[in-house]
Formats: sequence, C-alpha cells, structure tokens
Amino acid sequence: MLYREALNRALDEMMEKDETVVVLGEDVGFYGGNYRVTEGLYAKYGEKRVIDTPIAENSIVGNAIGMALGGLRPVAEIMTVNFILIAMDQIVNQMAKLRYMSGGKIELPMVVRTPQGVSKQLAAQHSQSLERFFTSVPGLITMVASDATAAYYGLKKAIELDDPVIFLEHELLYPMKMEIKKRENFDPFRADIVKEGKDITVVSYLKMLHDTLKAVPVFEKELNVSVEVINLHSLNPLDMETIANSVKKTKRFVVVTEEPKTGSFAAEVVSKVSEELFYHLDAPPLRICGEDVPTPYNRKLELLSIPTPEKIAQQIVYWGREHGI
Amino acid sequence: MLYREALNRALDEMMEKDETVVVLGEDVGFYGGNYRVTEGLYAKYGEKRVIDTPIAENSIVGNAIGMALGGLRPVAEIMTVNFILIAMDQIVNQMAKLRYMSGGKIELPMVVRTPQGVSKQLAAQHSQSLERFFTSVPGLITMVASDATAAYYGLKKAIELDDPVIFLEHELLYPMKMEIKKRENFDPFRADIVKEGKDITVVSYLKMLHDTLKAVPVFEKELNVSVEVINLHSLNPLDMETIANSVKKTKRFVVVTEEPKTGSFAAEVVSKVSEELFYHLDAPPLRICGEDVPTPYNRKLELLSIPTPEKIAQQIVYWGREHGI
Amino acid sequence: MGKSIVERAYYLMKLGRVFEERAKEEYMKGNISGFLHLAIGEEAVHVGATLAFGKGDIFVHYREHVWALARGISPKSLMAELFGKKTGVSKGKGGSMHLYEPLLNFYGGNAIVGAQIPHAVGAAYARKYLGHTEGVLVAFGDGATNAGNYYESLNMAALWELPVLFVNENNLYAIGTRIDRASAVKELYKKAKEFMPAERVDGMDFFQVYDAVSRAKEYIEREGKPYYIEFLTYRYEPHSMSDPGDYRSPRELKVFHDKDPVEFLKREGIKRGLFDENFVKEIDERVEEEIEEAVKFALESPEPEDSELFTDIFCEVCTDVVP
Amino acid sequence: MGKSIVERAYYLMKLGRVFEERAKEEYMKGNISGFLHLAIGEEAVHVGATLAFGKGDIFVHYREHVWALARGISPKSLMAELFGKKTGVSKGKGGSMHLYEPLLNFYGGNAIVGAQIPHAVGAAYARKYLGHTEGVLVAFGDGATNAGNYYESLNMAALWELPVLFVNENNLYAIGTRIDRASAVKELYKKAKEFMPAERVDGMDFFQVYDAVSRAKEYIEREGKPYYIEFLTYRYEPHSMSDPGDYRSPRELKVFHDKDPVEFLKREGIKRGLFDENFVKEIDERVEEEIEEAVKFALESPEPEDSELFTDIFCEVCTDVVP
Ligand SMILES: Cc1ncc(C[n+]2csc(CCOP(=O)(O)OP(=O)(O)O)c2C)c(N)n1
Ligand SMILES: Cc1ncc(C[n+]2csc(CCOP(=O)(O)OP(=O)(O)O)c2C)c(N)n1
Ligand SMILES: [Mg+2]
Ligand SMILES: [Mg+2]
Repeated sequence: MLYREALNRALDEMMEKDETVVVLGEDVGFYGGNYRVTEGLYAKYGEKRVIDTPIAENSIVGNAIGMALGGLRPVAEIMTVNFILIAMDQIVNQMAKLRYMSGGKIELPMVVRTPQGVSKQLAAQHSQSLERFFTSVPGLITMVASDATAAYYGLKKAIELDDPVIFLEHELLYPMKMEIKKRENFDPFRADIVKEGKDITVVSYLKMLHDTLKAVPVFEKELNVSVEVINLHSLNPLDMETIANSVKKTKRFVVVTEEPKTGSFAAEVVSKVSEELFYHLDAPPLRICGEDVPTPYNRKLELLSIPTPEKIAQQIVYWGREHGI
Repeated sequence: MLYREALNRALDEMMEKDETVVVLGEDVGFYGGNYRVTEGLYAKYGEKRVIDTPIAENSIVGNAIGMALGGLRPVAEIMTVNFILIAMDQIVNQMAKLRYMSGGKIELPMVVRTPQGVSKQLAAQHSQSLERFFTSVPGLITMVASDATAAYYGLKKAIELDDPVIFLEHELLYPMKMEIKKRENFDPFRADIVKEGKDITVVSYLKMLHDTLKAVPVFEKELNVSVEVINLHSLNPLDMETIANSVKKTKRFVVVTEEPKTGSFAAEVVSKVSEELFYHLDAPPLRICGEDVPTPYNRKLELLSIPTPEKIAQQIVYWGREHGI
Repeated sequence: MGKSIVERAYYLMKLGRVFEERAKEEYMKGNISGFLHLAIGEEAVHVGATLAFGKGDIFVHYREHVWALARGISPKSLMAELFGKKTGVSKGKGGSMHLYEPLLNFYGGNAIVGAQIPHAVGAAYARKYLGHTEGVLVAFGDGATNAGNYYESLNMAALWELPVLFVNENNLYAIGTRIDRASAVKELYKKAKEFMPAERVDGMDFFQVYDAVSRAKEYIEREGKPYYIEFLTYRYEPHSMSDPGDYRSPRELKVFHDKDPVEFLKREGIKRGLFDENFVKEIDERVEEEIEEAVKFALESPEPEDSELFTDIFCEVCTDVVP
Repeated sequence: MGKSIVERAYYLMKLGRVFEERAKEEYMKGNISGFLHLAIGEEAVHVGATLAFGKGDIFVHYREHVWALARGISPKSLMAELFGKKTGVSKGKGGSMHLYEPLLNFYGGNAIVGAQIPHAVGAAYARKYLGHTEGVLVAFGDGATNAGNYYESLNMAALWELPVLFVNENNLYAIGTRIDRASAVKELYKKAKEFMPAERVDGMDFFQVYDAVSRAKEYIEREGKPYYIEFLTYRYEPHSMSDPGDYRSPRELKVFHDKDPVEFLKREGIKRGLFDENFVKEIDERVEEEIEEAVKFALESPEPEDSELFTDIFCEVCTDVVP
C-alpha cells in the first residue's frame, strides 16, 4: 500500500463509522484530491460529505470551525502547506483560541490536513516546511505522519480528538510503498524509538526520518557508534520523556528537520534539551536543518538547500569528530 | 518626547527628504493612526502620501510590494500584529521571496510596521507577540524598537534599506516618555550592551527589556552577581558576536521575551548559544517567556501569563540558586 | 407584529442602552478594562434582528453586548464578564469581545474583522446537513465588507445554498474611516446582490428591522438560500473607549440622535397603542434595577483562580498529555 | 488594426504554441521539472492583450510562458529558466512559475492564486503617483475570482481610481473544479461590475481580444480608473504536467479545439488578406528554428554555481550583516 492510501483508509473508516465526519477542500471531491488522498470518497459518500470548495483557504478553515460548532467533525484539506499562510488568522486567532476565550464553552473537534516539504523543483512558493508556525501556537495540536502506520492511526486519532489538530504530511511520502503495522494502541503523543542505540540520540520525523535512517549506517560506521533514532508523531505536545530518557543514556543530541534552521521547530527541541538536560550532555546539541534560503528551482541548488542522507551523515561525522565522539 | 513621537519624527524626516516614501494602512491618514504614530503626516503630506486603506491586511502588504516594484518606498502600518496573520501569504510567500525567485532582478525597499505584545486586557486575539513568525522566514529582516533611540534611528534605517523589513513596536511603549539619544552611527544590526556585568548575560528587547532592567537590581542583590544586559535592535539578522563575547565572559545565558515559550524566538537564541558556546556555559541557558496559553482577559491571569519584573527576578534567582551561581 | 413582541423589544433595547451606559461608567471607574465597544444607537438592529430571527445560531463581532442580552445572556453574567470575573459568561477569560453561549446558539464575538463570517457559513452547512430547519444569522460592520473573508463567504453561502442571513450593520464608520473612504461602492448591499437577494433598510426603526428580518428568515428557511440586509445605523459613542471620536460632525451626530432608536420605539409604541407611559416607566425602573444588580453581582463575584490560566486550552484527553 | 500587428501576433502566438509543445517534450525527457502549466489554447488572450496594452506593467500568474514571450523575453532565456540554468531569466532560481523582467515591465509569475493582484494595484498607485501615464495589466484565472485578495483589489483599484486593467482568463476550470462548482455567479464579469465597467469577450479570437484591450487601455489611461474584461478561453492541456486532466469531456475539448486561436488567426489573417500562406510558412519555419536554438541554448548553458544558493536573498548592505 502507498502512504497516501493509508491516509485514505483512515478517512474512509472514520467516515464510514461516523456520519458527522466530513471532508472539505479544493479539488478533494469530484477530482479526488490533488495528491489523491481523498480518492474514491466522493463516489462513496457524496458531495455533501466530500465538499469541493472554491480557492479560499482562510474561509475553508473558517468554515471548518463553523462546522465543528454546528455539530460536525470536519477534516479540512489545504492542498499544500504553502497556501495555509492565507489561513493563518483562522488557525491562530480562531481555531486555537476559541475554547480558551469562551471559558471552555466551545469545543472544536476538527482537523486541518496538509502536506508540506520540498518536493522536486517546485520553487520557493511551493517548497516549504512550516511546522514552526503551528507548534508555537498555544491551543493547537500538531501531529506529523512519517509513515503509513502513523498516517493511518494518527489521522484516525486526530479526527477522534475533541481538539483542533494540524496534521502534517509530506509531499514526497505520498507515492511511497509502506505497510500499516498493526498497532491498535497507537498513541500519537508517545514518540517511537525506531532504532535503539547508546551513543547518540537523533530525533526526526516526516521525510527527514527516512533520510536519517539511510544515513545511520554510514555515520555509525564512520564514528564507530550506535545511534538511537526517535520518530515523533506529535510535535506539540512533544514527548520530552522519551527524548530525555534517551539523551540521559546517550549524552548526545541531534535533531534533523527539513525547515530552514533559523527559528525552526528544531530550535525548540534543542532549547528544551539544553535547558532540561544540560548536565547530561557531553557535546553541544546539533541541528541539521534546511539552509536559511527560499527554496531554489534548480535541482542542484534545491538539494543543497535541504538535508540529504549524505549531508546528514557528513554533518554528524564532522560534529562527532569535533566533539571527540 | 514619547516613544511614539520618535517613530513619528522618523517618518516625518524620511518623507520630508524623499518623496518616494509613502505611508499606508488603516486609519493612518485622516484619523492620525490608531496609536497616533502617523499623527500630523496627513495634514503635512496629503492623502496621496499618507494613504488610508480599507480593512484588508493581505492586500495592504500586497499593495506595498507593488508600490515598491513601481518605484516607491512604502511604509505599511498593520494596526496591530494580530491582524498581520491575515497578511502572512504576502509577507512569507511574496515579500520575502521575490528577490530570490527573480534571481535578484526584483528589489523591495519596503517596511511593514506593526505594534505587538500584551497591552492591558485586550484578550487573546489582541495580545500577541509574533516575532517568531518573521524571524524564521529567510528573506525578511526583523527589527525591533525597544526605546525612542532605536525607534527613531532604526525606523529611518529600515526605510533606507533596499530590503523588506518587518519593524516591530510594542503597544505599551507608545505613551512612554523617553529621549532620543544622539547616535548618528546607529547600526540596527549591532546589539547594544545597555549594562555591563560579568556573571550573567541577559538578552532582551521591546517591553521586556524595560522589565528586565527593573528586575536587575533585585536579582543582582539576591544572587550577589553583576549582570550584563544586551538590547537587540534586530532579531534577524541576529548579532551573535556581541552575545557570544558576553557569554564567553559571563558563562551564563538568559533570554527574556514576552511570547509564549514553546517555539519562541527565544528558542532560536538559546539554540544558537547552546550550539556555539556549549563549552563556555557553566549553567543551562534560561528562557523567561510568556506561558503557553492564549492571553486571558482577566487582569490577574493576564499578568500571570507574561513575565513581569518580579517574575523575571524570581526566575533568575531560582535558576541561579539551582545552578550554584 | 404582536404587542408582546414590541413590549419585549422595548425592554431589551432599554436594557441594552442602560447596560452599556453603565458599562461605560464602570470602565471610567476602572472596573472594566481593555476594549469596550458600545452599540448605543444600534439597539434596533441588534434587538430587532434577534427577536425576529428566532432560535437559529447567531454570530456577531466585538460590538456585541446588546446582541448577547437580546439572545438571553443575563446582564449579570455579561457584566461579570466585563469585570473579568469567574462568574462571567466566558469565566472572565474572554471579556467584552468574546461572549459565547452555545446553549443559546450564541457564537458571539470576534475581535478580528470579518472572521466570524466563514464560521457562520460553516455552521449553516452543519445545521443543514444535520437536518435542522433554522437558519444562521451573521452580523458584521461596513468596514468588514471590504475584507476578503466577507466576499469569500458570500460566494460560499450562495454556492452551497445555505440559509445564512447576512446582517450588515452599516454605521458609516470603521473606527475613524468613513465608508466613502474605504468602499468604492457606497450602497453596500450592492456588493452582495449578484450572490443573493440584498436590500437596504433603516436600522434606526425597530419595526422596519423586525419586518425585514422576519421576511428574510422566512426566505432563507424556505428556500435554503442566503439573504442580505444592509441596515443603516449609527453608533453614538466613539469606536471604543480609546477613540476620541472627533472625526464626526456635530451635525451628523444630531441627525442620528434625532432618530434615537430607543426613543423612537417608545414614541411609536405609545402612539400606536402598543404600550403606554406606565409600561415604559415600569420597564425603565425594572431595567435600572436589573443593571444595578448586575453591577453588584459583578463587583462581588470572585476572580478566577490562578489555576484557570491553564484550563480550557485543550479537552481532557489532550490536557493530560500536554505538559 | 495594422497589418504589422497581426503579423506580429501570428508570430508570437505560434512562438508560444511551439515553445510550449516543446517544453512539454523536454519535460517528458526530464530536462524540465517541477510544475509546468501550459497555456496552449489561451494564446489569443496572452498575445492579444500584451500587444494591445503597449508598455505598461504586466502581472500574471504561473501560466505565463506566452505572456513572457509576447512581452519580449527571449525564448532562449525562458527555456533556459525552465531547464534551471544560470542563463535563465531568473538565473534558474525561479523556474516556470517565476519569470520577471523589470526592464520590460514584466512582473510575471506567481504561484499563489490571486497574490499578484494586489501587487498590480500597488504598482498602479506608484506609477500614477510618479506621473507615469501607462496603466497596469493584471491577469488571473476564473478560480482566483473566488479568493479574497481578488475582491479586495477590485475595491482598492476603484476606490483609489487607479488605471488597472483586470484580465480574467476564464478557462472554465481551476485544476479539476469547473467554475459552476466554485463560483455562485457564473458570468464572472458580473462579480466586478459594481466596481468598474466590466465585460465578457471571446478569448479565442485574437481580433476581439485586441480590440477589447485597446479600448480598455484607452479608457483606463484616459479616465485613470480600472476596467475589467472576462475572456472566455480554454486550456487544451491538463492543469499541469501532473494532472491527468480526465475531468473534461471529449465533446467539450472538441468544441474548443474547433476554435483553436492559432488556427483561427491563421485562417482569418489569410482570409482578410492581412498575410498569405507564404508568410505563414516563413513564420512557422522561423519559429521552429528559434525554439530549436532555445533548447540548444538551454541544454548547453551551465548550471548556476553552488554559491548561488546564498545570493539574491538580500541587497548588499544586508548581505554583509546576515551571517
Ligand atoms: C482584520 C482586522 N483588521 C483591523 C482590525 C482593527 N479594527 C477593529 S474594529 C475596526 C473597524 C471595523 O469597522 P466596522 O466593520 O464598520 O464595524 P464597527 O466597528 O463599525 O461596528 C478595525 C479596523 C481588526 N480588529 N481586525
Ligand atoms: C492560494 C492558492 N491556493 C491553491 C493553489 C493551488 N492551485 C494552483 S493553480 C489552482 C487553480 C487556479 O485556477 P485558475 O485561477 O482558474 O487559473 P488557471 O490554472 O485555470 O489558469 C490551484 C487551486 C494555489 N496555487 N494558491
Ligand atoms: Mg462600522
Ligand atoms: Mg481557470
């Protein structure tokens, strides 16, 4: 099965089970979704539950808020994260704050799904990772789906929650073949240790998790170390317990994300680790992130702008050597 | 003179000198500006140069981009930072990226000015600090004006630059009495050491700088230390040199900002310090920030949600004791 | 229109008027803070529309006290909210601009111009989908009609055939900017009329407001389609307590003061024999008492506990996991 | 309309057509990547409007190759841009959706639907303020007419009396969604007509496009006010290279293919005696050669240096201070 099919299955099962679950977004219905995540749902559930919208992202999120107020559990698709910038008022000022401002009277069971990341030569306005814009907003839950298992169970969980969730996918994962592993007790708020190790803790998610895993054997060998890799399903709340336990063991911390480094979500993780685990660290924490540039169209430059398995390995080796690992 | 008058003087002098400088925004003209920053300019320069706009923030920034393309140096006022969330597409996807995407052919000499911060009981949708949304965007310069001197020289510099600048002010500073100190060579990209000291480095800006300075004597006495206080005029680019020199001396680092802690701009500063100055630090870095909550209306809760001079002192003392300072 | 409706309208309009006059005083005394947007002068729209609209969802913006009172939120819990007290309708966390009462289908205030409009469209979608028959009312100012979210919502409500009543409160100003300096089209209802039936109505006259909204409600619920009314109205007070309000001429103020909606309803009610001087006196006294009690209640109510800072961010499940 | 204009139009439309067909081939070969939005079928609008509009600023969206060629960007630097080469019009950093040439007053592509519209309004403001007499043209799709920034701009252009020509390229689809499933008002020009004169014109017929834009240009520059034209047109290709395009019926495709704007202009040009078969043959050959050369140029051009990753972010002053 493909990653995108895992998402599709999650939507399908939730819609099957609960008729208050509806999907809305640009081209999600008749067309089947720009990345085909909603394929088949329109035929199965009809246009009242799989709603094609005009190009109006702020209103799409605003509509979803209204739908949630009116008794539904909407799942809004923003075609790509790049367009969510138009919807920031509804996300930050409305969706995240209504429960609080109402003293708890308002509940918003809703999900905004969107894919992000650098795909292939889509240029600066279509190649962004924006998790930092959501993880820094009190009142929002930000989940990520790094593989088919997290996609399937995570999205179902997001729809079941009574709080607003930003659910981030990655454009390059959609066509990847993966299996949904059976995990009925999947808890998105617990990070997974996908590989155990004792010398370095590496945290990642989405496409960078895959690239990190490709890099692992290379730098494990070069540095003669064993690395522990942690896969996040939720960025906020963040499972610091799992991270802390690992760092206490390994004494060294690396976080790999695709976003530009300055002001990144990675900065938050590094800050938490530095504040809370200072005395456990044997080396400075390391962020491996995208460069602080708009994403260029040219393929060579594009690849220079983000981490790749080779660069991840290189940077960890360089850092390891510098700090006597 | 008042802080807001320093901003007004900067605008006035730039408009006087260069007729391509224009001001636009909601109520900036005939009404004189919601916080009276543009007072008097409409009468002096007329409605073609002090342009009242409809309530349409995304388009206001979009217009300013077009004006810059068309040969002007626009200064757009967004009434408060809370409304800038509506303009995020024009800021992040357009203003920050056009130069790059055009291979350098497009130049955008423009400024977006806006006040931010928690004022007094304006509630969650009107009490935000959003520097993290700008400082994390490659292609944007983010300046802050923490006093009348930085307001006056900084705004003039921002208008003179050929790059797009986000210029952040603070709502509570507007009515404060301050002097413009004579500093013809004011360089916003160099931080100021406003107080020298040898035991702790504290970085801050905007209103929190003032609150930090109020807290300094208290915790200096309690901990029996001398503290070095650094005032930032630019958040991105960030003057790491001044910070690093100070931390190398003091070995201890604190940053004080009003934004919610998780995902804050403060996280970026702490990350940089942890990465680059790891071996110099004698204690974990400390972020003193707002709580991770939407800002409540009730005054008591509101004050609990952000740092105050008392809390700054308390937290530093607590941290200092914990880490044997 | 029944006699009892007009009586109720007079009571509510008077209640709104006195509530806000008192809120203003309490603001000066420092018992209320933040932004306080008074709707004095606009009561006929807020009360008339609410009464005519029945029970369907209502979405409004920050100038919302009279809407809230008309919908049934008590003066006590409203005043307590303005005082930031625990007993306030939003537990003191929202303040004047953020009043909500889902039990009364009141989805109240929004401090971002126009942001409530897509909420109303979404709610109408949900209600229709779930088989409810009531429409949804959304109110917004003249200033909001220049904003993108407004326009997007007109289109969506029309496209999806949703029973939304768009209530445009045209009080001629958006803070200090008059409509002719913000909107290229001065007759605002014309900016909606390609999407739905749209008309302009005198918003100072309760009877006209009530009639127009009754007809519109009937239309949206029968046709399952949106409708648009632009009400010409006026706010006597400045935009908020921090606005000097000096951009309007004494002459303009006088023209609208002569049409004072509360005085107008009183005069007309008596003239048409719908109620008499005694009734008015009784109501006026009752209202004074109620407001007095509301202030007393607000004053005596406790502040929220410190721990409230961290509640109401997430539901229980998520509160457990968020540190 | 002069003979030379029609000759030039035929050349440019053919150039655009062949350029894009070739770009499609090069995409399949892997020489071009990312999003490639072809305007095949829409050439009469892009070329007709550009030629009629003269020298004023042009703002368009991501479906922009033919606009760029018509405005004078060379096929070489355009093809090189699609190949991501250093010699490309944006140094290989922008790609198909981001072509700019300020020297030609071409402020080209935008990959965010509608985002270029406020830019055009701002540019018109600046030009008028600085005393220029030329208007500004902004083009956008049918899909963009449902977005807030579009509406805000109509209002601002009308309010501030700016010489902006709004060119709505209604090709009936926004990716896979047909206009009647996205816009409650199907005759799109009606959504603009409260703000400015607005009309609908056949966008497959070069002569009509040229006439309409000539008149509109004359109007906006004389009156200093905006004007709106909705062109009915059609894209023969799917939305972009990744779109299967299977949502349109063969019958619909046939109707529009029968109106092919390049073929139409060829036929009509000959029929009206504006040029002859020989001219057509000559042009067709010249175009083939030019495109061949453009591809060769693009292929042989160097990639940008690695260091280009970090240039063009800030001007010199700021580059110095940014680490
Ligand atoms: C998006 C946004 N921009 C700006 C503001 C600041 N602001 C608050 S009220 C207001 C004027 C609104 O006028 P109108 O819609 O006519 O409503 P009225 O206040 O007259 O009831 C403005 C500009 C805001 N709250 N939200
Ligand atoms: C704000 C935004 N939302 C969504 C998209 C994705 N998208 C790209 S093109 C397009 C359709 C635009 O249709 P239209 O305006 O009719 O232009 P056309 O492609 O037909 O020329 C969409 C939805 C986008 N680029 N920007
Ligand atoms: Mg108004
Ligand atoms: Mg289209």
